[in-house]
Amino acid sequence: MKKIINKTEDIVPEMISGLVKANSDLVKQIEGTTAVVRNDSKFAEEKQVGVVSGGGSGHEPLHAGYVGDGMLSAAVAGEVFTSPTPDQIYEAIKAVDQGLGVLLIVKNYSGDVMNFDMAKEMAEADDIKIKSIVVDDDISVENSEFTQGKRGVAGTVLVEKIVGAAARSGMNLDDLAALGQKVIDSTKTVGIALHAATVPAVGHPGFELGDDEIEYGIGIHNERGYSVEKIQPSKELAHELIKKIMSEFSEQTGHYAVLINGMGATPLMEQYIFANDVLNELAADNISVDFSKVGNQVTSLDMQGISLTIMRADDDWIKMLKEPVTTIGW
Amino acid sequence: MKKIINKTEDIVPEMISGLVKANSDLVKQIEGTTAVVRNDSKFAEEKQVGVVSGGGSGHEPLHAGYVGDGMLSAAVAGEVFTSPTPDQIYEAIKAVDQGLGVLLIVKNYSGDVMNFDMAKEMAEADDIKIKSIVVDDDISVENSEFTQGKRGVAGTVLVEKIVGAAARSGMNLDDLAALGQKVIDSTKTVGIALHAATVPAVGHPGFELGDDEIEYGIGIHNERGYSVEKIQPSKELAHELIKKIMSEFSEQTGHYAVLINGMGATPLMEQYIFANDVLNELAADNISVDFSKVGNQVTSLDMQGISLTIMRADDDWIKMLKEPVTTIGW
Amino acid sequence: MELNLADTKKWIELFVEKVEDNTSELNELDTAIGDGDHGSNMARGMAAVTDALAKKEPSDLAELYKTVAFAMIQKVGGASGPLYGTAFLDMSKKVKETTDLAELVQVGCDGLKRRGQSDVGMKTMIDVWQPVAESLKSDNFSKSIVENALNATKDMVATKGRASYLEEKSKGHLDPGSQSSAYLFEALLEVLGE
Amino acid sequence: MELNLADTKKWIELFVEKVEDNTSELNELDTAIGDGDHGSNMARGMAAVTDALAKKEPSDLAELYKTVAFAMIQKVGGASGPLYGTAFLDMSKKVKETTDLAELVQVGCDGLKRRGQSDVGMKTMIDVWQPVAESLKSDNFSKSIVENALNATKDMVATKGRASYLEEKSKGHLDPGSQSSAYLFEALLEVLGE
Ligand SMILES: Nc1ncnc2c1ncn2[C@@H]1O[C@H](COP(=O)(O)OP(=O)(O)O)[C@@H](O)[C@H]1O
Ligand SMILES: Nc1ncnc2c1ncn2[C@@H]1O[C@H](COP(=O)(O)OP(=O)(O)O)[C@@H](O)[C@H]1O
Ligand SMILES: [Mg+2]
Ligand SMILES: [Mg+2]
Ligand SMILES: [Mg+2]
Ligand SMILES: [Mg+2]
Repeated sequence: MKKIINKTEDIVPEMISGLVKANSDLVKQIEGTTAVVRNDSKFAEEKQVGVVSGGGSGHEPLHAGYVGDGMLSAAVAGEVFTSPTPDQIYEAIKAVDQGLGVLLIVKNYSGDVMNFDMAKEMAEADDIKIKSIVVDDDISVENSEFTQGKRGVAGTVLVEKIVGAAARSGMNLDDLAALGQKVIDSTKTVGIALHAATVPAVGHPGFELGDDEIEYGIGIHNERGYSVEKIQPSKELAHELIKKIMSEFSEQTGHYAVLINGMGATPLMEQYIFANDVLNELAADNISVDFSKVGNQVTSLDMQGISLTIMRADDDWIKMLKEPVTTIGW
Repeated sequence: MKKIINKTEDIVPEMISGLVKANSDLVKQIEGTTAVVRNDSKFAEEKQVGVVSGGGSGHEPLHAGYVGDGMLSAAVAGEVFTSPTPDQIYEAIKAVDQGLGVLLIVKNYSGDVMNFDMAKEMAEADDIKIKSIVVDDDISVENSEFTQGKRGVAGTVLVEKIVGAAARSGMNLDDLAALGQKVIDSTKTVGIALHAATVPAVGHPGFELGDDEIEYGIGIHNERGYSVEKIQPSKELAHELIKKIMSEFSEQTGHYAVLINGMGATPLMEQYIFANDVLNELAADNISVDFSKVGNQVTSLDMQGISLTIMRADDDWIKMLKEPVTTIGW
Repeated sequence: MELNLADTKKWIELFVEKVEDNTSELNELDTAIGDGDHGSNMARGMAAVTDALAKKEPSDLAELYKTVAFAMIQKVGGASGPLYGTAFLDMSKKVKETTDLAELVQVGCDGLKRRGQSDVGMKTMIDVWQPVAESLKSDNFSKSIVENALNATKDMVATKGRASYLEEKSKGHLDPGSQSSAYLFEALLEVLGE
Repeated sequence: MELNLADTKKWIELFVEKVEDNTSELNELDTAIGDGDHGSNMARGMAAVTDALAKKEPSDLAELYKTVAFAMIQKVGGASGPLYGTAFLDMSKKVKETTDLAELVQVGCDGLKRRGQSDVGMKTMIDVWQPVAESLKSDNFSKSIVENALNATKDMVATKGRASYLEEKSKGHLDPGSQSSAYLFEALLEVLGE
């Protein structure tokens, strides 16, 4: 394992410190935590419902890279692939509450759900109005009441963008939570890996794939997927993922937003080629794509791979997706 | 070699097509070429000197990702690691000339210099006012009159940003070329690789490094550097690169801009850790950093590595670096 | 069965030792069916527990359990932080009423179930805690109880936690949280055996 | 020495063949001291030459050379596109005056020097073109002239082109552009030999 780091245990604090130093006009660190909060002048001036997200590190620019006017109010970074602790989340909640309440955007992992729940309980004890929504857009995992359910992956960034835009426009906490849930229900993602990520503390890739193999349906923490296959041309990969996702929508009419997401070590060149194939196939199927974005948004350390997210979007969601924001990573 | 591509020979046209489809509000493709030109409404409305750059592909988001209001007017993409041809550059020049002339920003490689020169000759035959500046910020290569000179690497994006801002503000062609040259002379970069890039047509990495080795001074096309060493903690890497760069500046006073650039397969996490070490050391040395940026700006396919660029900047350059732009990649 | 303050502290210290000696083993187990960090998570928690105990010597059992709970809640994160944290927090409350180990472990286990929205048979640490609690009640707590409980997780299909994404493929691997809990109860056995 | 239209076309066709047969060899040479694309670049150019010649049969030598030049300029890019393009473009102009091969190759070589701002001894294709031009003048053009010129690039330190960044380390490798130029002149020898 070769990585540009110092000590393994210093990875997250040093990363957050670097991010904040390089972007001090946009964000600042909440003292004693690895959470960052908006530092732009509008933050203090214009009241809104606070929007807080967070989770394990290793998915940068998610979440700290999406803190800014029109997106997140604060983001909490846990250890690599590990949910942050309740007290850190609690500090972020207190730092952004302006009396109008706070919405938590949580990715659906046991750890995240439990830690955010505990933080919520702490904030409620302070009489802070607080709600949470749980993103579970990864359709490669079957859902069922009796299990953990689907994972939260790349679609999270679209949820953060739309909820952030609505919060800026003055939407109240209850409506915001309802909107967020509706967005989540309309957002589906599947990812593929060409090469697994190496967790620094582990020192070797989470799983091995052959020289010509890819894995369909992987998660953003090296969670294994639903099948290992020979690599196909980009066109075929696009076709497979589109088919898998579109079959989950009950209707195929309306407007769509598309996110092509690099997993960390996949060059933009390949992402654009894949985007070309995705957008060509959707156009051929008469599916109207009104918003699309390509890039490393929700990564998995140095995983080589890509994910496709498709959202069936309301008209105003498209508008909200297109609104400018002042973040590092959008 | 596993890559998300179709046919090797279709890489560049498909990439450009994907980029343009996903960002049609910002850029459009120049017919019959793999060049892109601004497509925002301000482009037609407000006259300015055209700014055109380009070069081999594989460095995305450079250059097409920097086309937009306040940065490049057009960008020309050659084959992977291969300068574009004169006729493509010529088409881009014609597409952006609004009568005030066109400045070409060329990276210092034989191929780029020759092809842009031929395009310039073609444009001059059309009576288009045209100048070019050649970026050579990579100080890992010794300069000498009798050789090719230094390479153009990550600093190029800072040149494009400042020149683009000045062009938007109405600066004339001669002043723009002089400004660009001054910026180039004040910009120094050194890069390191942990793992070489794999050119798709070649199919294996350009060079091999041991499991604990890095190479100092590599170029963005797998050009070998000045020494192979055991990997060090990020702090030591930062120290080595800062020392190397700062010794090139005759004065160490004034304002500085810093770019920490990921080579393609290096996670943002590592880039921020490195940024933290760089900014800490510069602060300890009382070097005033007034602008900093971290991310994959000038990549080398799937190379694992990082580069550090330091620019000794005029006050108004810092302002120009901070101005908002409407590009895909800045 | 009961433990006094000094022995309970010994229990926790032995637990810390075992986790620290087996950090990479726990990471490996979690790499197979999770995200590879259970050892690092627990080691971070154990360091925090050690720090906290060094900073202030707990004056009673409630304070000792609470110190462990807070260290886990504040320093671990992930799934195991709130789980172990909740279990020990609930035990610190219960110990004000009773020092019976069977009751304490059952209360801790109930805390896991509440926090994790989970139950036995889901291939989680509950599959070690519940059998241990029962064996304490029926006075046959032993090394083989712990080992069997741990080994039984191997053939389970996970329905909670990260391993649940693997569905059928989660079979054939020990649950990492059950392994760290097995260390906890092996440490307890060592203290009781003295 | 001279070549008529048919033989010149044969010359170009043989050149195309050699480059296409050795594309990956050229890429490998360029991987060692450049950026690994000289074979792909030249192959792209050769495909364009073939296309252009298939589309329109050149009616005279000037048109033939010009067709090759334009194909290289428009389809290759990199360093080799403008270099070969300029050489053949200058030859297409010169051939209106003289069909003497020695003069034509010298004019092409001068075009390389002008376009590349370079000269002999810099470890570029000029180091093959110039000796070949001279041997044509003194009537001792042969396979060994081409081979020796090519092999001489091995010990040179590059001062132009990408290999120049390697400074001393560029020693010990053949220059890729000299290898493709060697194919060009080997093709010429084969046509002359018939
Ligand atoms: N919902 C849950 N209920 C009970 N135990 C759980 C639950 N989710 C996870 N666990 C336990 O936590 C362990 C994983 O802990 P750890 O790896 O530290 O956290 P994470 O999964 O967040 O990386 C699992 O092996 C399992 O024993
Ligand atoms: N300035 C120059 N003058 C003459 N020949 C040059 C010059 N620069 C490069 N070359 C030739 O071009 C060859 C490289 O061509 P190619 O790999 O196709 O282009 P690039 O270097 O742009 O990738 C070199 O091997 C050398 O022979
Ligand atoms: Mg984890
Ligand atoms: Mg090239
Ligand atoms: Mg884990
Ligand atoms: Mg080359």
